[in-house]
Amino acid sequence: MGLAPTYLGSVMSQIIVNGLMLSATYALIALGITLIFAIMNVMNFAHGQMYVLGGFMVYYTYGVWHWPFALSLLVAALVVAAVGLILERFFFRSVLRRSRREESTMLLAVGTALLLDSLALALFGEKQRGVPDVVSGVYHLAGAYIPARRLLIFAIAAVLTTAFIVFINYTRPGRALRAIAQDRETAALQGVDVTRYSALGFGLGAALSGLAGGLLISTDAINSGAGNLISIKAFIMIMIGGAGVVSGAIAGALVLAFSEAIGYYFIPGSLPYLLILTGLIVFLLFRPQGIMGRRWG
Amino acid sequence: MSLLQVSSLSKRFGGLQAVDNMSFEVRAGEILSVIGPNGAGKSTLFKMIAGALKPNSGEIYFDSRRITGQPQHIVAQKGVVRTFQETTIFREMSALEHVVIAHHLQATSGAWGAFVNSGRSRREEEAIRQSAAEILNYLGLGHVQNEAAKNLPHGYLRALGIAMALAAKPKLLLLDEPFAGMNPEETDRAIEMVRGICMRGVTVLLVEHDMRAVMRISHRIVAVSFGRKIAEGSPQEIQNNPSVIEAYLGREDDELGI
Amino acid sequence: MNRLLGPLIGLALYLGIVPLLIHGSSYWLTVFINISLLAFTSLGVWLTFYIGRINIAQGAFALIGGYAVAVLTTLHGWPFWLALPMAGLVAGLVGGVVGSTILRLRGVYFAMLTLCLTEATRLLALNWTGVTQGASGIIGIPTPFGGDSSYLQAYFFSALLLLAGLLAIWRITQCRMGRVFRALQAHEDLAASIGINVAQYRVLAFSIACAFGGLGGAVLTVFLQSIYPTSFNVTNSTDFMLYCFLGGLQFVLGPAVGALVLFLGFQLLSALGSYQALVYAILMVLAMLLLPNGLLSLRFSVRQKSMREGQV
Amino acid sequence: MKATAVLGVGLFFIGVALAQQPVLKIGVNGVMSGPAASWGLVNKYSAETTAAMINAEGGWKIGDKKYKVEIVALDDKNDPKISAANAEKLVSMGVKYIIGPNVDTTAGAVMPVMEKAKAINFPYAFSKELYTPPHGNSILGMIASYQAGPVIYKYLKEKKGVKNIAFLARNEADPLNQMKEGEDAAKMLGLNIVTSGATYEPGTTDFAPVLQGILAKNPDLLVLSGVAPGDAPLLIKSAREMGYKGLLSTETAQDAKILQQVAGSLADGFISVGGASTPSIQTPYMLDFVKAYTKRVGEWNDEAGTKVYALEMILRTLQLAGPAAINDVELFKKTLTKFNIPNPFVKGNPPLKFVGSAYFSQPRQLGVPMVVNEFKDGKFQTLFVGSVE
Repeated sequence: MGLAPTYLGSVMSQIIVNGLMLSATYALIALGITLIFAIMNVMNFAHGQMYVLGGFMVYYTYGVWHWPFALSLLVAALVVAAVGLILERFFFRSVLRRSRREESTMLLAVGTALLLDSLALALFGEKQRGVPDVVSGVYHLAGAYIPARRLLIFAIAAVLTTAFIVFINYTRPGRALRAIAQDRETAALQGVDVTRYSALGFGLGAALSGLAGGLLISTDAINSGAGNLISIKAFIMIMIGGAGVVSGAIAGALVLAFSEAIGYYFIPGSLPYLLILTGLIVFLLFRPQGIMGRRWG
Repeated sequence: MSLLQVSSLSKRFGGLQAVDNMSFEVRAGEILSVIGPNGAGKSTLFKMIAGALKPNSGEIYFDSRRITGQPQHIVAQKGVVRTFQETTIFREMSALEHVVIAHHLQATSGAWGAFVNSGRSRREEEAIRQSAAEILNYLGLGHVQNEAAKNLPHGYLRALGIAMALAAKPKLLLLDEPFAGMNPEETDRAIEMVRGICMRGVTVLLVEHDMRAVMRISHRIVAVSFGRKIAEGSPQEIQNNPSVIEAYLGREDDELGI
Repeated sequence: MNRLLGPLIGLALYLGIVPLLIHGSSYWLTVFINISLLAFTSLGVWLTFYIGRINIAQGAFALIGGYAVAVLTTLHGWPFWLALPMAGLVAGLVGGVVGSTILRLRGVYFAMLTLCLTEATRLLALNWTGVTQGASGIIGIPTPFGGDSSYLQAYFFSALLLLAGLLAIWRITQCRMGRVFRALQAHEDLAASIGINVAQYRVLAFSIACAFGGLGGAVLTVFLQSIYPTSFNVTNSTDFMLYCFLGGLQFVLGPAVGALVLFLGFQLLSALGSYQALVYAILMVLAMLLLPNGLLSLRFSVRQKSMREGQV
Repeated sequence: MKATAVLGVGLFFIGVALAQQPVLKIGVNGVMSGPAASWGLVNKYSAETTAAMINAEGGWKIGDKKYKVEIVALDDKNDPKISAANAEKLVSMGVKYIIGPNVDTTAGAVMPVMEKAKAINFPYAFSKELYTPPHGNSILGMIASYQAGPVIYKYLKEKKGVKNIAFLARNEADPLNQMKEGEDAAKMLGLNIVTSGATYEPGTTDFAPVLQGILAKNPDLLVLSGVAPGDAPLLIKSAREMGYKGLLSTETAQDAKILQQVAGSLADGFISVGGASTPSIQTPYMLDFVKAYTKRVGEWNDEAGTKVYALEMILRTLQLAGPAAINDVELFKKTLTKFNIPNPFVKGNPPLKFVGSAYFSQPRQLGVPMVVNEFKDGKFQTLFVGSVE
């Protein structure tokens, strides 16, 4: 309606840029939670809390102590992976073994989320935290604004995602993880050390979430109570894409990111999320397994 | 007289033609077996008759009424009840409870009556319990009726599955591999059991691997391979049918017991 | 008759001794009113567990019930006693309609979907300003409990509601319906094979569950005299689920015990100041780790153990 | 021997004196865990700090007795049910004055409790119904954004020539109400509202999609209604990076540290409202408070600049109303109109009183001065100090 074509063009390219930038970090979150789901059949409600933990690691190492950004990302990944391993060892493993009902692990995850939330508040305080930009500057591309810091995050997230896919598909531990995801018992019969690799999978999933948190705090702010919202987004993504599938996590991240980018542009307000959620519910009725809903791999 | 009529039934899974244009009929009062190598489409056929799978094309008539693509519980209400291939059970419940639940179609008092425990519903409950105990006794499960199903040995579970199916008062009983994994003595007993059921006026359609048992028990046999019917007839005729031997029996003579 | 003795004693205690013990303190009455109503609402979640579904949507139905009663009494002048059953009915109907489609999903998929449903309901309440007045909420909702004894009235009403709910759910589990529900929980295909209309029964169970949510939410709303889109949210939905789980999914009393322990626990821990939330969370996780089948399983296993020892 | 006996007797009397010192309990009921924890915690920390400072001086004098001030703080997890139960608990302990809760949802649930128990609370929620007759037991704890908004817009219209204005709010009750009030105020001033009803979801981390549509309409002023301290720097940064050249403002208090950490110099020129946040206007008493707060909590929070007022004003009003008011809030209410003292925290500015008659037709608001700040070089600088009637 009376809008110049160039304007529309720049709107489109900005929407595409926004969607892409968002989807890269979303993918990291979704990959982590889908990995844990595939290996342990646990819907990890505490995923967002691990993201928060990763964010705070980067806040302290990079923001307060001024370590190099790459090093602080590494620290975030390792610390969160360690927390993931502890949770797997002392929380989930024993409950998986002893419980009469499969729901128990999910509820334990809810409890764990609460525990980590309270711990984070006690350790990190109530204040919002952020860190200075790692890189500064803004690029223009076909009428779209691309901040350099977002481009950096996008690049790192894309590299990490690719590395993860390569790892899962072409390495020995990756193949073992895939075998466990497909069928625990068969994998065990084939000589895969299920206990050890489950722990590895949980730790790796946690590390991905921690990395996502560490990356995002470098452009955004974080507080100790932000975890649950991230978890809900993670759930939405893997439901869209199909739980337990690598390609599904990426598809879910893309769909959610672009739905947000488009929705917020055309109908600012809370309607986009209402539409996304309603759309998701309707979509799942026709395709309960999500877009890529196959078995793991 | 034909009780069940299957005509031109087909089912595809992706690129795989699991059942291909299959037609046959089950006559009232007979025991008909469907045989075929693994992956021949026997289970798919079974599930379609029971209403657990919708066919891509073709028709199924039961008692001259069309039941194609109707949901399982409707098919069961009309008198077609299946047992499961796997040992599918309600793990935590006792054997008696299984059979009581399976009387679901026999219960006529309303949900509200049951909720407020009305006199009528109490009398009905009592009757159902008795009937369930009788069925269990008949199938030799009387002494384990209060045992949780998860603690029962496999042979008992298969009998329990049949007990449940009987409780639903079927006209046509679909038995999925009732003799799998049994030793000769157990098979003998099971054959007697199935014959006994048939004597009581229940038509039986079964899918089975154990050729020895099939040849002894069946009135007629339908042989399938790669989703197609390749032969139909009496056990004698099937044993001598060249395409059956070619597709199935030729390779594994011993299974036939020739 | 022996079997009824335990519940009867419990009933007498809850209706008689609790108000006596707390000397009509409006604080403790408020705590027990909340516990009764939260337990009542959780009974619905328990019933969905009973048909083998993890339900994280109860906050949504509590919100629906809350808005139903708020809109009917405040804007349309209905009396509370008419609006309350209507709230249950509306929630039950919505539950039936939604359930008839989403109940096809199982396991974590159903759980996640119901979580999304809670969020979607909040956003709907926020955007449907014509009915809900959006973000500004509805306040000044009239309460049927008045005078000096208003807290006591509210206490008895919510306690009786809980007892009626417990009785109803207990009867459901004892009668044919309960048997069918247990069959659905254990194996839907097997249930269908013996002629059970699986879809119909699970929608029935879910509708009843949602009606419980609607009723509980409605009474809570009237007790607080206000409702906003965030009055019942994802946190509440997960809380309801946790009450059931912590009490024990095998026991009709599970949600009541869970609500009692968790709500009372949080109140009692307030003496710890800044560590309240942390200690609360630690205790909850410990309970889950040590008693993965619920607090009531403790009593159960003790009894089993003593029986075993008696035999030796 | 004798000396120790004397000392012992002396200690005994001191002990008796201490034991006999009457205690004045003040409640804090708010959200102290979860994503919004900072709101309630800053209330709690501020009240505890003030109480500790007063008790160190021997207590607070009301009538002829000195009272030890004791703060009873309860976490409501932002849940209306728990908030109401907390309020009941506080009044059952004899607490008549409660600071909090923090949002409309909880404040709405606590209001009936206050009225039944004849107690007064000081919510930080902006719903007008809470403070307007027939209700009268809630006193708004700070400047409402719909009060600050018109003042700021007027200033910007006159000084910076703002004509086109856009609003953006977080999709929650309080910010949405503030946006609505802000839009009404802008209309009254004859400003042109270029976007209406734009919101973003809580938990949004990338604001580019949200901002894109708004900035396309070329506003001179973008108002971030009720923006949380964590979201503000991100919104500012995104807007600036997307090439936005206009002004940015909000009507809520912000935190300088997070603005500096996240947005740095991009946040220069951002206009917000603070309590007593800039050193240029702080009195020595306020400086002491900042020091004590920092020691107690470990880090200063600019939010405390507005939240320092509640306890101070409760205590001073009680002093004026006399000891009977400790248990009789009607006396307290009657004193509200008489209360008028020099602001203890801000230098040389309008006196401190209870305001709000213009909005609620009764004085049900703490007359916290409206300190309008501009962010520059990592710090807030006061543009002007306004007041509310």
